[in-house]
Amino acid sequence: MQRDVIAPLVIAALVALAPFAGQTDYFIHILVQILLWGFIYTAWSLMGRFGLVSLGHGAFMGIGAYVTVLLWNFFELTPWIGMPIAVAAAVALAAIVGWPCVRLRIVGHYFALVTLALTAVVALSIVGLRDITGGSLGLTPNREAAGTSIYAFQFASKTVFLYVALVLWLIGLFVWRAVDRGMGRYALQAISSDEDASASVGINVGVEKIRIILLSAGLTALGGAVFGQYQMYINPETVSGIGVSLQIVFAVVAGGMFVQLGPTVGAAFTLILAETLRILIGNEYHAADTTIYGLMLVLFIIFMPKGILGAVFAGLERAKAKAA
Amino acid sequence: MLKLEGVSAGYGDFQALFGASLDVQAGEAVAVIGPNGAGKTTLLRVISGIIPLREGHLSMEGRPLDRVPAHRIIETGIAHVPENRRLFPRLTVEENLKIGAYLPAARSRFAERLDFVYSLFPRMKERRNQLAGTMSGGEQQMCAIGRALMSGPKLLLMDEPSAGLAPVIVQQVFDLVRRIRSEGYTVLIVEQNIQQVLKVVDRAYLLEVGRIKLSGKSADLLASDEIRRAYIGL
Amino acid sequence: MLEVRDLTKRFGGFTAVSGVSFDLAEGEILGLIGPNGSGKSTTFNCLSGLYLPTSGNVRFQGRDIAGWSSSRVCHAGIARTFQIPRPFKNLTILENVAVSAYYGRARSVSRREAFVHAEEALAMVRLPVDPTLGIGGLGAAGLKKLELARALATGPKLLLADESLGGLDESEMDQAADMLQAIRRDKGITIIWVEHIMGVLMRVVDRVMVLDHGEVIASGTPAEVAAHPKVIEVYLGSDPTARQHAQA
Amino acid sequence: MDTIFDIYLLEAIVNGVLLGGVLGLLALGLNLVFGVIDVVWICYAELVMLGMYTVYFLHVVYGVPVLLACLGAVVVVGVLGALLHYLVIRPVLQSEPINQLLVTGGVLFFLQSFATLVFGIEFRNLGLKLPILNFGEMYFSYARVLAFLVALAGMVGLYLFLTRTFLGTAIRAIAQDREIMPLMGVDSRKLYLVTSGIGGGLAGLAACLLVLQYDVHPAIGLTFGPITFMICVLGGLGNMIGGFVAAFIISQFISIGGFFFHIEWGYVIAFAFFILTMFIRPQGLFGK
Amino acid sequence: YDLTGPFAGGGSKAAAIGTQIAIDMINEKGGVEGHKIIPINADAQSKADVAINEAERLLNQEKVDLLMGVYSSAHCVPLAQKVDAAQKFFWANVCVASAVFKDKNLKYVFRPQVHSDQFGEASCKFLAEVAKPKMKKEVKDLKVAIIHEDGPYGVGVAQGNEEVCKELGMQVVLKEGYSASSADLSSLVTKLKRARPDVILHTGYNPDITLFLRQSREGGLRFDAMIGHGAGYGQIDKLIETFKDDVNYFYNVDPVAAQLLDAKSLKPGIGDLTAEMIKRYKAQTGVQEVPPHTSMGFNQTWIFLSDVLPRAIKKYGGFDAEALRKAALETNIPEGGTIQGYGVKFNPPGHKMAGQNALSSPVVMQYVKGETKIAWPTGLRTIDPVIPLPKGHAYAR
Ligand SMILES: Nc1ncnc2c1ncn2[C@@H]1O[C@H](COP(=O)(O)OP(=O)(O)OP(=O)(O)O)[C@@H](O)[C@H]1O
Ligand SMILES: Nc1ncnc2c1ncn2[C@@H]1O[C@H](COP(=O)(O)OP(=O)(O)OP(=O)(O)O)[C@@H](O)[C@H]1O
Ligand SMILES: [Mg+2]
Ligand SMILES: [Mg+2]
Repeated sequence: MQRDVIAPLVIAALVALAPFAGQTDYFIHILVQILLWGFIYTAWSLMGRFGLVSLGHGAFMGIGAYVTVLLWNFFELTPWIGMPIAVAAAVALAAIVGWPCVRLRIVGHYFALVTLALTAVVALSIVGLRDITGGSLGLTPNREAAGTSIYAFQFASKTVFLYVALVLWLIGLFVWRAVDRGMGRYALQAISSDEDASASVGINVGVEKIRIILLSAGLTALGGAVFGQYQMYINPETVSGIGVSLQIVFAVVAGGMFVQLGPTVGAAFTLILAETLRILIGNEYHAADTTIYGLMLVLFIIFMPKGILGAVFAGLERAKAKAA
Repeated sequence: MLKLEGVSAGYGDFQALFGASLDVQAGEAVAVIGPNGAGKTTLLRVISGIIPLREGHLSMEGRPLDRVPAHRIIETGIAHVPENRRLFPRLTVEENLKIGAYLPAARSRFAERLDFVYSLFPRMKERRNQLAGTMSGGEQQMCAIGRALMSGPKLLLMDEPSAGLAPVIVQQVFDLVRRIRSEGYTVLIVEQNIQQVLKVVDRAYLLEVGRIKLSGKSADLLASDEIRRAYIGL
Repeated sequence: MLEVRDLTKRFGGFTAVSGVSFDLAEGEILGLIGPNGSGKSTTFNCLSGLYLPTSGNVRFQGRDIAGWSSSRVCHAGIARTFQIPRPFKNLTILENVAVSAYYGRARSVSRREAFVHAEEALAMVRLPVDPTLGIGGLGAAGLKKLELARALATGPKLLLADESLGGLDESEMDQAADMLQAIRRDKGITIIWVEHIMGVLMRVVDRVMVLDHGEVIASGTPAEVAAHPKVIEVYLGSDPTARQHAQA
Repeated sequence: MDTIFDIYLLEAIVNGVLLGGVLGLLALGLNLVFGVIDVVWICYAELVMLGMYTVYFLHVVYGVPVLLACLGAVVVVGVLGALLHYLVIRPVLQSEPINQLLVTGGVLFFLQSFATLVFGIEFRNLGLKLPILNFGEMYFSYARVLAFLVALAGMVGLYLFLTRTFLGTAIRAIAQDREIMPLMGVDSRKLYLVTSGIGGGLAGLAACLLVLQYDVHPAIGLTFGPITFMICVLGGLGNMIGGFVAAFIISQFISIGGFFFHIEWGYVIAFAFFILTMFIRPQGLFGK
Repeated sequence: YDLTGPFAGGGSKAAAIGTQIAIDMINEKGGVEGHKIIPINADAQSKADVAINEAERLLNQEKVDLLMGVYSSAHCVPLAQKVDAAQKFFWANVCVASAVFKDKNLKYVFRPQVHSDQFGEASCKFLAEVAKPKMKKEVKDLKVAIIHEDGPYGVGVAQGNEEVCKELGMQVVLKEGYSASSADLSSLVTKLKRARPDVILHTGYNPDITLFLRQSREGGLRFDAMIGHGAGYGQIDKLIETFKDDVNYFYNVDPVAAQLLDAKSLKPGIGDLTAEMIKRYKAQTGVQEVPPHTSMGFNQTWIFLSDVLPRAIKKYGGFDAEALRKAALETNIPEGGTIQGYGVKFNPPGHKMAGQNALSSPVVMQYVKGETKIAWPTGLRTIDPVIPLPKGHAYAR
């Protein structure tokens, strides 16, 4: 077995043991958050690492979360069906916006900004449709029974969610691995370097690109849906919106988007950093924590452009080369 | 006028020049020839300071250039016509020429120099308001040379002015080089088109894998069997 | 195998290719020459599907391929190189070629077969097959070879080679000319070759076609074309080598 | 559709034009920087915010006359722009474009929090009362008219600077080929610094006009940031005249859209229009 | 509370200070039944996800016994559910959205504070009372426009406005929301001019109110009365600083700032409490005007610490969620028993607003030359309301 199988499994096993190690709910809560965000970040990086820098993932995540909850609240449709529908909706949106982008060669800054506008449209629409979405007040899934119901995908216990998140996270990593091992990865790298040249050697640029975009959007929507079920509350700001889109990209860059565990490391790093800074100083000196956070992001990008894990691997490689 | 002594340079881990020495006298035309990847472009880039000197010395009219930053080299009278012309495609011809006169010393004589370049290349005057990127290869080469002349240089460095051009245009370009010479400029030219360039210059150096292999009068080189076999393909 | 009729390409008001027609027989090497900006690369771009022709027909082995996408044209058996090399910067040399072999062939191949084809193509253009080599180490000549290898790996029947030699030195040019001849000889690939270096071109091609302002102004054997007054006026000038070679 | 109605619609249109002036001015500096350095300053609106604070503090706290305070803000933000380039952009110039985009995003976070830390969260304003302009039934904001005129002047001034002077021509040239600038005797580092300074100065100028109409608070950048980007892209990134025209188009969408529907739908229409435009003209309305 | 971000300046910080003052005062007196109150502060940064993370941390990591505070209704809603589901105790101090409780049947969440439906109600009832005598208009001829920021707070209040005003027979000629971070409200102003309302009912935060008032003045909008509803309008000193006389005679609906009430109308001792709070707030912040949010933070905290908590400890033997819940349900403070005037009695389980104080109410205040007077309910009046705006006023017709 290879490194990209073993490492995730080992981590997964350790995480799975956490509840038995007598950890507090808060600790579990942070773990769940890391895993869920890690999954979403991984989904983003599937396309992000091929130069498809999307700032539209806030939209996909928002649709995943909102469609699931709305179907449940208005039609009592179980999330087990609602989530696939939500994912389908996000994929459809990704196709509607993605296909013209692909056809018309909207790349680079322009792609980032078009998708940013998409996020803005979705977030503003959620606010605008306040009669059904609750506007910026947000939305709470109707609670079923005492808070735990498999049918409603609601679990009062965080431990259950920990395992749900863990499975999701592993799925994300294995999708990554599958993409990484196929020829598709070379095709996408070729495309990111030169679309015309790629087409001239027979790569169907449109299909390859749209495929990865849809995959990434769909997984992101799934992550958003589960996130909504876990938080039992969604609002345009936390699951959609420009802030979320930027947060995704930042975390991924911090962790390293070109290595399998990079996005997860990014999730862990940014979450833990934000929590620690806030707890240590933020509650004393207001805004000092976010100031430091912003500063660290800047320093990171300047001095570790490949992200934490990317830098670590590069360092190891160099050490190996020296030893040899 | 220009003197290089034991110059080494390279890119990152890669070394492209190994102790090359060469000199150009005022009023001379000198060519540097050699196969692909020999380091000819690198040599010109070292002279105009775009890439740093690793070893050796470089001087212009006795003034050492070893530590002079790239953008100040032009003040010493060296102008560089880069490989592939490198015009600013979305500026007009005249604006390209204007940039050539960016130096404070040149700005004050802008109008005068512009007239000179236009008299040298009337075609440029015709096309003064055309975007540089839309002109033909030969016209672009004229513009690039004109741009270099705008700074009022003493020495002109030219990197493969004929590359990628149609045969008629290639001839035009070599005619240009002759004209520049006859205007009294000192020229250091890098060319792949050995047969033709040797007819224009006084002397030439042969560069191979970053080292000067041979040098001599162009007529002698043209007659040399070794050169003919290896580089002219006859 | 290729019939082009009245091929026209306009950019806004500017006509880059205007009513170009020609036929190409299997196994032929056709030289395409003309002044800068005369529409040679644009013709290639129309044939290879990069540009949508404004009008005209292109029949390749009986099928009308005008308006097909690049990748489809490639699968049909037409490969091309780019005048200015456009390598995939983030892939190794081998991967550059393997990705073409995997995606470019008419019949789908396995991952392993793709790498085998790739190594073959690299050997043919005399580039190293070391899988760890990046493209950073390739000079101008190396990049041109990579272009050629990438095109060959797609298993084409027709190769469109755009100015493979510009900026190369004599010996490299000779090598490249030999390579093109070998490609035709060993693989039976038909070739259209765009080149400004008359010396080499005239020696290799069977037939030459000359474009000026997007129109065909002459066509025939190298000797005929080299003697054509219009061609001399707009293109060859007094280039001695061209005529020497054409006559040889 | 009685006549009164038309007057209100007309007023909405004119208000849109005036808003366009404000947005156009905002887009100007951003476009300049992008056009030349090829880096999008995501934190541009935050520079504007700092400019607004500068005017506020100079005028209200230190009693400097408004005009002088504005001049101060232009200078201060200009210096900040140059600093931003020197400290943050220059180190990442060679790395991937996404990193350049993000690094300024990090600066956005930083500036916003930093402003909170230093200035507190209170809303502040100059407390100036500007005269009211009205033509019959129609009323217009003095500050807006002023902003519109200044934006127009800024646009023309910048255009003349870029086309008439050696420095301006060099600035346009460096955008097209960074590498060979030394061959022209141009110190590209210095040129970048100057451009960033001018970009910052324009942000400062925009700040002066905004502070006449809006309260300053650390999060004010969010109000203008996204819309400014859309405008720049719509006009073709780096195309200053395009950006200026796009500002008027977008502001009409906002103004008229908001007039007929709820205000946020004005924005939704504007953003949707933006996406559609990208599909029809990916290079922006006025690109290339 | 939100100590940073946009909400911080909107009154959240003031409320946090009020809360702290109450806790300090109790602790100085020796705490509650021998227990010192140790507050652990958390900053929600005006972001819902941060609020949720902090709540998780406080409950599970810091192991606090109960959660108190929360300014933004957008945070209150999810937190109330989270905490309730975890069977922990939550005492909501400032957030007002009715949605926190409506049909949620929460068991462990209590709020002595008014809720947003009541804001909307108050302004309409006030108008209905003054229409005939003051404005010389039948109620059914009165044209009102409702505008609001589109956050949970604004939306909640506006809904209340619309429902009640319509019920009372007024004409609602325009109802529209906008984002608090809008760059331009001039098209809203134009629409208002076209709709020609007599009265504007406005709910907003600080930056948008400033922008709106400024653009209204520049846009030539005129009306008879402007009634604000808390939030930005609660911070009158800010508005005065900006607009000077232009905001004279504006109204604000809010739970009353304790210092404005006539101490004589309250239970003995309560007035002194208010005075102490004011003294400390001024000392801490150096600000002269004490916003109503401070009173909210203080009052709710005080009620809990002086009434509910002692009972829970004495009668139910501790301060676990169950004991607190039972103690809270027995709360019965008559009108005049708190510094904000209202009494406290919580709706019982099963009620559609279970956990909400049934006796709370806001008041309508009018700003006259920099002073705040009470205009409604008539019983608490400290001024005869001035309506319509007098001639010569910047917005007068
Ligand atoms: N930017 C660069 N980075 C790394 N290596 C480079 C770079 N530019 C050139 N080289 C390498 O340096 C060597 C010399 O290059 P140079 O361009 O000077 O050759 P040249 O003689 O001008 O060749 P040509 O005739 O192809 O123009 C070549 O091997 C080339 O691959
Ligand atoms: N995408 C395009 N848009 C507008 N004009 C174009 C485009 N592509 C090519 N042209 C123009 O079409 C004309 C023909 O160009 P083309 O590249 O085919 O010339 P060429 O014969 O290959 O020249 P060269 O020998 O220099 O390679 C030129 O004038 C060129 O500027
Ligand atoms: Mg070279
Ligand atoms: Mg060509």
